[in-house]
Amino acid sequence: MGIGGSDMYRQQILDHYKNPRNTGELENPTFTHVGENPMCGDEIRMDVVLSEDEETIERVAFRGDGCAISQASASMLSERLHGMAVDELRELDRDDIVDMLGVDISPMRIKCAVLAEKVAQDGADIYFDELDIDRTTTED
Amino acid sequence: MGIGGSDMYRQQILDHYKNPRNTGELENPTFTHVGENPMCGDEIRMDVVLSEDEETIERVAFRGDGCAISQASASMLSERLHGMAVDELRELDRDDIVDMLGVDISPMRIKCAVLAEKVAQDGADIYFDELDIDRTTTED
Amino acid sequence: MGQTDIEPLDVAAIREEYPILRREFGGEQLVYLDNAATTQTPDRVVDTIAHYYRHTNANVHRGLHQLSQEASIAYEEAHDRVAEFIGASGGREEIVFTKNTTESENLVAYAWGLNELGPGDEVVLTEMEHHASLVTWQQICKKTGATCRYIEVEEDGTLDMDHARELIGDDTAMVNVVHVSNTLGTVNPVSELADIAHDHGAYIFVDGAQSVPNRPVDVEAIDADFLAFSGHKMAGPTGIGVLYGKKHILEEMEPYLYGGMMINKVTFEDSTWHDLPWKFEAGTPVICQGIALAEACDYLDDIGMEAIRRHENELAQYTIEQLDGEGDIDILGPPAGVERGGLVSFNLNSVHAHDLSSILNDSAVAIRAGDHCTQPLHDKLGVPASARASFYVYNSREEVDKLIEAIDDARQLFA
Amino acid sequence: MGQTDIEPLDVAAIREEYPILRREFGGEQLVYLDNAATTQTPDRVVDTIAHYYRHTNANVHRGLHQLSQEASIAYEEAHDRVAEFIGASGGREEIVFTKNTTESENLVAYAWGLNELGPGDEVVLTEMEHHASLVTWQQICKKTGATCRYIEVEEDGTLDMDHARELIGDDTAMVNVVHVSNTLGTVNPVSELADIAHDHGAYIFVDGAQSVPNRPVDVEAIDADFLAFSGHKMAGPTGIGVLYGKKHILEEMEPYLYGGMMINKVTFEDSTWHDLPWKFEAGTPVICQGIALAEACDYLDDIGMEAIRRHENELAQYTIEQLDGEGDIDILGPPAGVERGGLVSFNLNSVHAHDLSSILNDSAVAIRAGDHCTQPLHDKLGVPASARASFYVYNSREEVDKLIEAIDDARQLFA
Ligand SMILES: Cc1ncc(COP(=O)(O)O)c(C=O)c1O
Ligand SMILES: Cc1ncc(COP(=O)(O)O)c(C=O)c1O
Repeated sequence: MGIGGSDMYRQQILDHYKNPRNTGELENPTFTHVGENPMCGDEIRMDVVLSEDEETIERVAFRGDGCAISQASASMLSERLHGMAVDELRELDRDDIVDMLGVDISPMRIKCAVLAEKVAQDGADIYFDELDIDRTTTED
Repeated sequence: MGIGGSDMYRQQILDHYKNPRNTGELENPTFTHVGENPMCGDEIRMDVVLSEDEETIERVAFRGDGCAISQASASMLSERLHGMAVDELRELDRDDIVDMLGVDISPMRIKCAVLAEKVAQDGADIYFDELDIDRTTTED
Repeated sequence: MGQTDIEPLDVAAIREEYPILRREFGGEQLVYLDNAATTQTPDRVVDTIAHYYRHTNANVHRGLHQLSQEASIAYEEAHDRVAEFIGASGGREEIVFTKNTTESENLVAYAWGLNELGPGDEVVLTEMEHHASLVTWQQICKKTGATCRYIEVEEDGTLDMDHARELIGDDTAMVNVVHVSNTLGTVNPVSELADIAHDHGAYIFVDGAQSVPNRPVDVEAIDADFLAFSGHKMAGPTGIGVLYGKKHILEEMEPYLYGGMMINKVTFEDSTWHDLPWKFEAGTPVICQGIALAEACDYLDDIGMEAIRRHENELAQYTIEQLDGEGDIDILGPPAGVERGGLVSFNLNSVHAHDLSSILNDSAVAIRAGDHCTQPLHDKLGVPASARASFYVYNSREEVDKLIEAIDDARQLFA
Repeated sequence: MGQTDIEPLDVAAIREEYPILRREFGGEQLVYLDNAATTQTPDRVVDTIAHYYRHTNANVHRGLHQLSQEASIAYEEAHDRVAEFIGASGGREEIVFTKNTTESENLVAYAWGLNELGPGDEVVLTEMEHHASLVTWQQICKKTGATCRYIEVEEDGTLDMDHARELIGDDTAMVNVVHVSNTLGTVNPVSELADIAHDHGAYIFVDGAQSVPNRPVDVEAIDADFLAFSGHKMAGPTGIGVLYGKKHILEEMEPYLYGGMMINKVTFEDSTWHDLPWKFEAGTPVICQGIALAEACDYLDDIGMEAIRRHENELAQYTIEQLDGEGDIDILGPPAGVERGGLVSFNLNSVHAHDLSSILNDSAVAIRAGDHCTQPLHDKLGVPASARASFYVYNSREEVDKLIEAIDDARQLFA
């Protein structure tokens, strides 16, 4: 049988979904960004505070609504981002997220899994490169 | 095998095609009408002279261009119309034409076979009922 | 013959014709409950397709050779068969083959709407319209300056008919209503809506994508001006849809797609059009798909459309009963006991619909999760998505039981 | 590896995969020479279709269950496969599945033409365009006030390239040219025309319906902005066409059909669109047909497109030689010796093309007779119709000999 199903919901994911870390808002975030997955209705908002030299992530908080994959991924990412170099964030890709989740993600759910990553990256891109992205949406 | 092919081209049809009867134009026709089969490029023009009481067909002539079926059918019909009651002409149908041709006509060629009949009938309809038909076209 | 003489479906026998239903995933036998998205295809329809390609494949309409004659006649007669299936007495002239319901909607929106609508005109839809009609008329209205209005959906999943009577007025040019809602299961009073529309000189377009496959539909009894449906939702192939239109309306309509087959005479300067229905079928048509759809009509009539209607409603009612047990499930649409199409959409409080569908997949239970192409309706209901189990002729109560068990597993996992 | 290394087709082996070619009519074995209208479908493509329905049929894009995942991946990868087949490096984003070439033409005419063209703009076509493009652009020009102009066809069946350079100017918005003429067999210099169009800031739309099936086509080598072709003319199923478009152009284009799958966010008031290519595929797409077309691409690549090109040209040249004998036959298009697509249109002086086709049918020789959807070209050539023999991978010289014999029978009958 294919990947998907309860394989995708190992303990860690369910734990992060039921008890998400770093939820809420930050005061005076360096940048804030919002993203959604219109087909699924998943939504993530991320606040990020950078170090003074703007090279390291100091604090992260997120709020969101959606499926277990999208919300657990946001929660786990928020932990990992803590103390991460901004350059490293900007280089994260789909494989890193799948590794982080520690489960196979079925192709149809990839966009749930990567929503938080895309939101954080787009937030950084907008902040550093003054990119013109209004709201992140993940599509195939 | 299906109907069509040389079955459809028995001696009589080929004879009428090669030596069409009643070709040309009539002087002072009671009515004249033109029709075509746009998909095939078949064309028929018919001139008809009626008796004084307008109940009987006295003379018929046709000119045309097109496939053997359409032209032979026009030639054979021109002979049959000679002396025919106008009412009878107006009641002719597809089966009468197939009977007249004396061969099976494949469904795809029916419109070739009935072009002349439709032209004569539409000519009569226009003349008697002042119908607003410009040019006859046969489609399925 | 009274209604009571109708036998229930012999599901075991029916299933024989569907090898796909014997597939197993992870040792579990497939329970296919995604029929509102697409139905499975019985062997006799697949055989018709394979036979077509292996024995009579040819282009239609113009060929004088034997193969083309065979293909042409079969393709043309397929229109007659479909006309008969929905009670269109005009026969093939009232039946246009498209690629899906969506294209049928667009055909009318482009060929009629774009030419006839203007500022001040109104198109009345329902809040439960599928994107196929909702987005189409919305965008055509934007192009023409006409206005879209939406008949409200009540708490119980039915249309607010008072609101319908209020909205449909002399400015209404078109009423587009889904016959059976693919999200709520509601069976709408299309014939009553047709009367209201006609009283105001408006056309009514019935979206039959979820009704033609599973109940007797008679376009003339409804008095629908247009009706659309898809082959792939009624045991037929993908790549074919149907547009029924009243002959006199289709005759007056401008063509939609241009090209070969739909023309009469073409010059460099201008063109004239072929007769119905070919005027609306440009290019090489969906030949094999049309012939296969006619076979699907035979197949469904052999089972009996009234028997199918009952079977679908019974499975839906049974599902609602079974789901209701734990009190943590919200069911969309009409309450238990009210006749509905063979589908039930719902939300399990603790589990997002997408997670539920993924988890059910572990037990080889195939349902759909999402907005079912009714985003605005989901927004109104305040849910981003829902889970939907939908049935067809080969589904059984035992399969519903497996669904319920699998939902219970998800409930445990997320507890 | 030099060109000379290419082996001729093993026609006997190829024919094994086509049971339809073993059909007999009146004791005569079918000689199918109507391939420009539609080609036959090899077993492996038919098997792909049957396998799809019997094993993985499901709706695509949104389903989270196993079947839907299988169908989705196969359907999406079919776009990649077709992209590869025509050298579109942008992959699936540059490939839209439609129902036929005609719809592909209409898609661009509606989504781009209707929005972008206006009075003063010109669309340049050729006199040998198929109705699919000729009627479409003619009618879109009528709607928008733009003007259609036609590049003249010379006596020898080639385009008058001086006239092309004269017509294509700064008012030209679109040049639509048939790659290989389905009536004349002419292979047009599309890449040169693309350069001329681009020099004037115009787009070029290449009608590949008769080129993609029988020769290597590389959209990037041609520098085509759009290319259209049909599955049923390249060993694939009916009901599928392809529109290739350069990514940046497709991205800027408005959608065409509206409905499910092509949207991103929908409210009662407005909608936004999905990514390429899905933005242009509204509703349940031609799933099985797309998957089968990808199989047809594999099939053709296994034979080798360069080998097919040679085979087709050789059969056409041989036919011209054989037809020329009696001096009572007019051949349309380029003279003997000039490379052409695998088709020969002609008229036997004494016999109308329709009669000829009917009589050939007696010997089970299937050719087409008519205007081949190029009425204005036939008018220009001064013939109402022509007979056309057209070839594909399974045709042989022996079959051409049978054609010639059957023509001789007709000649006798009408003598
Ligand atoms: C050159 C050309 N263009 C377009 C078409 C139209 O193709 P279809 O009928 O598949 O839309 C054809 C085939 O009839 C053709 O030969
Ligand atoms: C009610 C309704 N209308 C329209 C459609 C669109 O059908 P298709 O995707 O075949 O065009 C569907 C199916 O998705 C439907 O359920």
